Amino acid sequence: MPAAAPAALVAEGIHKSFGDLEVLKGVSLTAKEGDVIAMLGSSGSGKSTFLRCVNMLENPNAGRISVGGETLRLVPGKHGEGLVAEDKEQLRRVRSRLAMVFQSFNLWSHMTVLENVVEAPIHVLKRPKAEAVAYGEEILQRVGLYDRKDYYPAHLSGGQQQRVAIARALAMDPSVMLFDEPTSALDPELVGEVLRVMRSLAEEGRTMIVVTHEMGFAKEVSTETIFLHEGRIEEAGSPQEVFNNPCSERFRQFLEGNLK
Amino acid sequence: MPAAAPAALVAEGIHKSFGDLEVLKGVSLTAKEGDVIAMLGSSGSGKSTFLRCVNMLENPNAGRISVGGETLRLVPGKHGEGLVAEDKEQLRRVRSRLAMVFQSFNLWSHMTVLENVVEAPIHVLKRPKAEAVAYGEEILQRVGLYDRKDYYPAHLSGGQQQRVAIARALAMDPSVMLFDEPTSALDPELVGEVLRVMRSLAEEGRTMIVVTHEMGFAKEVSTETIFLHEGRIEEAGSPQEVFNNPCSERFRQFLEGNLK
Amino acid sequence: MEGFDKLIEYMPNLMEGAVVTVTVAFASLAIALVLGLGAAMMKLSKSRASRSVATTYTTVIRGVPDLVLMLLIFFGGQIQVNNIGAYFEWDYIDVDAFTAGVLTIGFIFGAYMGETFRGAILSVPVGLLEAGYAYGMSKWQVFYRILVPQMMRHALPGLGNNWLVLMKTTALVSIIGLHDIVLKAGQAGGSTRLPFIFYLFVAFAFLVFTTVSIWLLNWLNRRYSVGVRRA
Amino acid sequence: MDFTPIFENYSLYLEGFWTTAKLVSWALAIGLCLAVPLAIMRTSRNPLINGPVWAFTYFFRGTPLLIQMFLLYYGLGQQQFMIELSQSYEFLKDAYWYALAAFTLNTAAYTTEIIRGAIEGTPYGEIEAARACGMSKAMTLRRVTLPSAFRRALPAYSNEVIFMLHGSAIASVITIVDLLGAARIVASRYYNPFEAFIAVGFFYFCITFALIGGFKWLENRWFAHLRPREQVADKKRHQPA
Amino acid sequence: KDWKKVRIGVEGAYPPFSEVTPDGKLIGFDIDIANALCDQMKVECELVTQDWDGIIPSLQARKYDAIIASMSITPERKEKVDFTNKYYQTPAKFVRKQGSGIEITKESLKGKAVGVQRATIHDNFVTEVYGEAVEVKRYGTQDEAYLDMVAGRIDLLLADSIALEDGFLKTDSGKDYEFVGPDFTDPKYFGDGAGIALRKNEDELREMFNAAIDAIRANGTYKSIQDKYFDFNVYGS
Ligand SMILES: Nc1ncnc2c1ncn2[C@@H]1O[C@H](COP(=O)(O)OP(=O)(O)OP(=O)(O)O)[C@@H](O)[C@H]1O
Ligand SMILES: Nc1ncnc2c1ncn2[C@@H]1O[C@H](COP(=O)(O)OP(=O)(O)OP(=O)(O)O)[C@@H](O)[C@H]1O
Ligand SMILES: [Mg+2]
Ligand SMILES: [Mg+2]
Repeated sequence: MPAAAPAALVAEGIHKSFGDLEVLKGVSLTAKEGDVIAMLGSSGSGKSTFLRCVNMLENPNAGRISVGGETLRLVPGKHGEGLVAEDKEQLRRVRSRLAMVFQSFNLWSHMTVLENVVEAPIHVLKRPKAEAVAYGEEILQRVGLYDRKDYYPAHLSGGQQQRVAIARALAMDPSVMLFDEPTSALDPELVGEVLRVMRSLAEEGRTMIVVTHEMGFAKEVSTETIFLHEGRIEEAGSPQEVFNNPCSERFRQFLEGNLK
Repeated sequence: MPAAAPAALVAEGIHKSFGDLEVLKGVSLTAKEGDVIAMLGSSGSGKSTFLRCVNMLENPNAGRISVGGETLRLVPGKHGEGLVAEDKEQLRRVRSRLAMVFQSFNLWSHMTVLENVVEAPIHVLKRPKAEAVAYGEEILQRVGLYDRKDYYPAHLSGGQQQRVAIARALAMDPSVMLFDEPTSALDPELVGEVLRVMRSLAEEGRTMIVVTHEMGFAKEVSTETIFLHEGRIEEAGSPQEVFNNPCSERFRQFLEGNLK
Repeated sequence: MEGFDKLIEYMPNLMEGAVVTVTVAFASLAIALVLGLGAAMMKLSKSRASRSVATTYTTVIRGVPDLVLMLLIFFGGQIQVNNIGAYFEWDYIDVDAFTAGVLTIGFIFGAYMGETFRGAILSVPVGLLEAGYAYGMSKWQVFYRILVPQMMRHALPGLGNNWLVLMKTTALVSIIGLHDIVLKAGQAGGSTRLPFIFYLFVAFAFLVFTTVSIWLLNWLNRRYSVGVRRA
Repeated sequence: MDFTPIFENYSLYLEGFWTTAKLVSWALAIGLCLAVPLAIMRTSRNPLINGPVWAFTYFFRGTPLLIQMFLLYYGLGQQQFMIELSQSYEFLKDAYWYALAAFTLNTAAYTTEIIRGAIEGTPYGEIEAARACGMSKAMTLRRVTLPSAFRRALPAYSNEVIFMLHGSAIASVITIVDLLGAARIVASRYYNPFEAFIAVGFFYFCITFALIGGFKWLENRWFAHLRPREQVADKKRHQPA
Repeated sequence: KDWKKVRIGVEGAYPPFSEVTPDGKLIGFDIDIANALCDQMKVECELVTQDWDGIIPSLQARKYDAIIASMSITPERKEKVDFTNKYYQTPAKFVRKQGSGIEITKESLKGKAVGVQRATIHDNFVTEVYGEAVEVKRYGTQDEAYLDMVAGRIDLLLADSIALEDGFLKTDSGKDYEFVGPDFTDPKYFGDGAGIALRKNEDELREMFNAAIDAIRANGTYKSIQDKYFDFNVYGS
């Protein structure tokens, strides 16, 4: 296990309950530099909750999170809301290295495309404005939206909005990118354009954790595929192993249901 | 043509324009007692407009309408809106004999199912309340919704709502029932239950005019099938003739497009 | 405490004022509802003349302060009534402070209600009205059996707000000399030289009116939402 | 009808106009500055922070402005300590400041609730996105929540401005010669209430519509991101490069 | 027109001439005079209260038929309304705070705030004679002016001397205040005493009132009312 470089992301034994409902029952995962981990699982299995715990949008009840070798210091919250970050500065530093792309884009509607992209680099990373803008425009070029940089999100199609959200994440130069079903809010015609961008990110060696229902993407792009079921990892391995030779009965059923 | 009993519904030379757009270019149709006329046609061909002209929800620009031998007296409207009824009393009498079932149900959401059904019999036909309620419950029984009589429409499924709409129409004891795509706002699973009810109405000899995209219904249930195209009747006849041996090229194309 | 004794001493007087305030509020509400419904129907009508009358009415009212309108109707309105009266050789018709206050507030809020009703009417699906016509209902039947009950649900929140504002606007009738709770408190405060305690009492009374109204409105809101699926 | 007395006294009306304009703009400006922090406090889940602000807005929105002004002017002004205080601070004798205080508190209360509504209407995902980027609570408020809330609050706030203008007419009741005060002087000196009030009504009417026009313009600038797609796209296209 | 019923506008906030008791009853010299005149004329009377600055417009708007509210008979008002003969006459006077040292001279008044009731003869007088030097504050009722005097917001009050004396100086809150300056009676501003105002061309009603005033003065009713309120001859000469 010990490697030369520290793992890009380690999550260990993440537990999370909402009231009586235990959604995550100890989920662990390690992403090395350059890994693309695809996370599958039926609805309600806890995939989103896991991603949200990783960057502390939810407070896990137990577990350990470390990003690029830096372990997040967690302490029990005062109002019984699970673990909270002891040091808010550290939390913000860690979060700025974990960029999340949401299912529903969550672009800031009062800012133009470019403003969305440079907002966090300027105000969180304190990059000089000119530099941030230059870099932001470069990234927009990459995702093919340079000509839309002065539009407001409401004037873009869903696929374009999601590409802006990816650009916004990229602009932070994150160590790990977290995607929560980035294509499932899109019309079928628009899915392709977003998958294309994600594929190119994988090819250039970005570390990514992708919750998705796109089997094709998991099969062809991921370095590791994980199947979550009722808050536990039921199956994990390289996509070849997992898809061709699933050990878990549940995963087999899931695959059948999804291939129909 | 002349028969012993007057025709249930005669519409003659109905013309209707919206501004510059001539939607109906002289459509005529006669329904004898017990006829089930299926009206086909691609989107925008004027089917809904025709039905709406028949009960004067739109003001036709020209034409004659007579129900059960009583001809509606029409005069040009004052604000250039086409023909309007000269005698509002007569219009209401005629309308109460033409019951319309809308595509989007248009149930009155502030009334329960039973209240929807008895509303018009009590307030338009001035039936005694007890009588109307007894009859309304009988009809609800027929469409299989007696146990839902005290629900509000918002708490019913689409198919149930459409059956209530049919019950509401039946409660008027109409001479002719007009259906405007009664199943096209429904999820595929729910279409069957509404078609079943309509089929049973046809079997008991109700006079009906049905705008529909359900070829099966037209083929099996109608006594006459009419194809409307760009505001004109392009094809008309018994379903056997029409479906097996269409004269019009357009109708042939339409059938092909619809069978895919 | 001396102030408190005085408050008790003047209490019957203040209560009379409170009754006047509430009466004015309800009477103006009735007028405002009728005018508002009329204005909304006129704005939605086919006739250009009635549309422009209604639009002028709502625009003018919303452009001019309540108090100015009230002074105008109280003084000017009486003069106009007299002129009309003289023309028809009627006997004198009195526009007293109550009539003027109620008419003015009703007139003002009729304009606001008109906008509320118009919005509410527009949010009733046309199909529901068409269904009414298709079954042979008369215009009037469609109006009160379908349009009004359907519309009320949409109109209620707006009506509620208007009512809360209307109630507070009744305070202005004291300026044209109607003996409402504000004027009574002013008189009492003036002669006892203890205005603070009297005005505080009035503020408290209005808070009570407001709170009770909010309860009632919530209750009404629940009643009129029958048949609506809650998210 | 005879409007000559009104033309003869135009300077009185002008003076009244200035008083009204000053009163209303100061009240609105200060009220807005108070309302922003109050609105933020109002969204707090801590009852010790949220409660007092709730009570403040409930009182000022639940009672007539006229009473609030009377309470301050006749009520507070009659208290012994205020009488003594006004011996040393001359300005406390001036009715203007009492009206200003009443108007400011009143509009602050209404504006607080308007902004609170807008803050609570911010799509939650936008806030999560900010947190996920590593923004602090304060920065999220400053960069995301408030800018988007202000834009959404604008239509309701423009109504509040109009209501404040109209409400300010009651200043004339406590000796202030505002627009309506001027009209009342003319009306009582020439016994021509009809003409005097018609004229002042017209005056208010014009101001109201100037304001409405101003807000339309602002909305057009600020709501670019809410307008339908084509319209904005066209605008951009027609801009010189 | 046959006058069986006469509606009379009164003010209700001008002690001792006209005020409202805690239980809402009208009392005062004006009120008693009004009732006495009505008895004398054998007509039914209804008293209507109205703030001062609307009292003439409301008469013209026919909200009532006569005003008995200590209204001075001035040339300006005569252009708008008719008056009966006077029913009393008292001078106007300034009131200052004891020890304030303010004198009624242009220099001493400079920059001072003077409270008057809006649209009264006192309002006109101060505005025209001292308007340049002083700040005039106008109130809807005399009571409001007293409140502000006590609150120290105005330096001087100008009003009818009797009203000031009974309504303010003799009360608890007026004990620190005193008259200053001369009696003002200049008919140019202060007119010919207080009369009953009527709409123009109601000559019949005016003659009825004039006759009634003469009658109650002759039969002692006036004297008994006067003695109830004052210890001097309020009718003037
Ligand atoms: N804030 C919350 N409060 C209570 N329960 C929650 C909350 N968020 C999620 N849950 C519950 O936790 C379970 C897992 O939810 P989660 O969103 O993680 O599922 P998922 O695997 O992402 O499913 P999907 O594919 O539908 O997005 C579900 O049963 C859900 O109802
Ligand atoms: N109120 C209206 N104003 C203007 N144009 C109208 C109006 N109603 C219908 N049309 C136009 O008239 C034409 C015929 O419409 P109609 O609704 O009758 O078609 P249809 O055959 O019922 O089509 P569908 O199958 O889509 O319901 C269409 O081009 C439509 O756009
Ligand atoms: Mg999810
Ligand atoms: Mg149709």
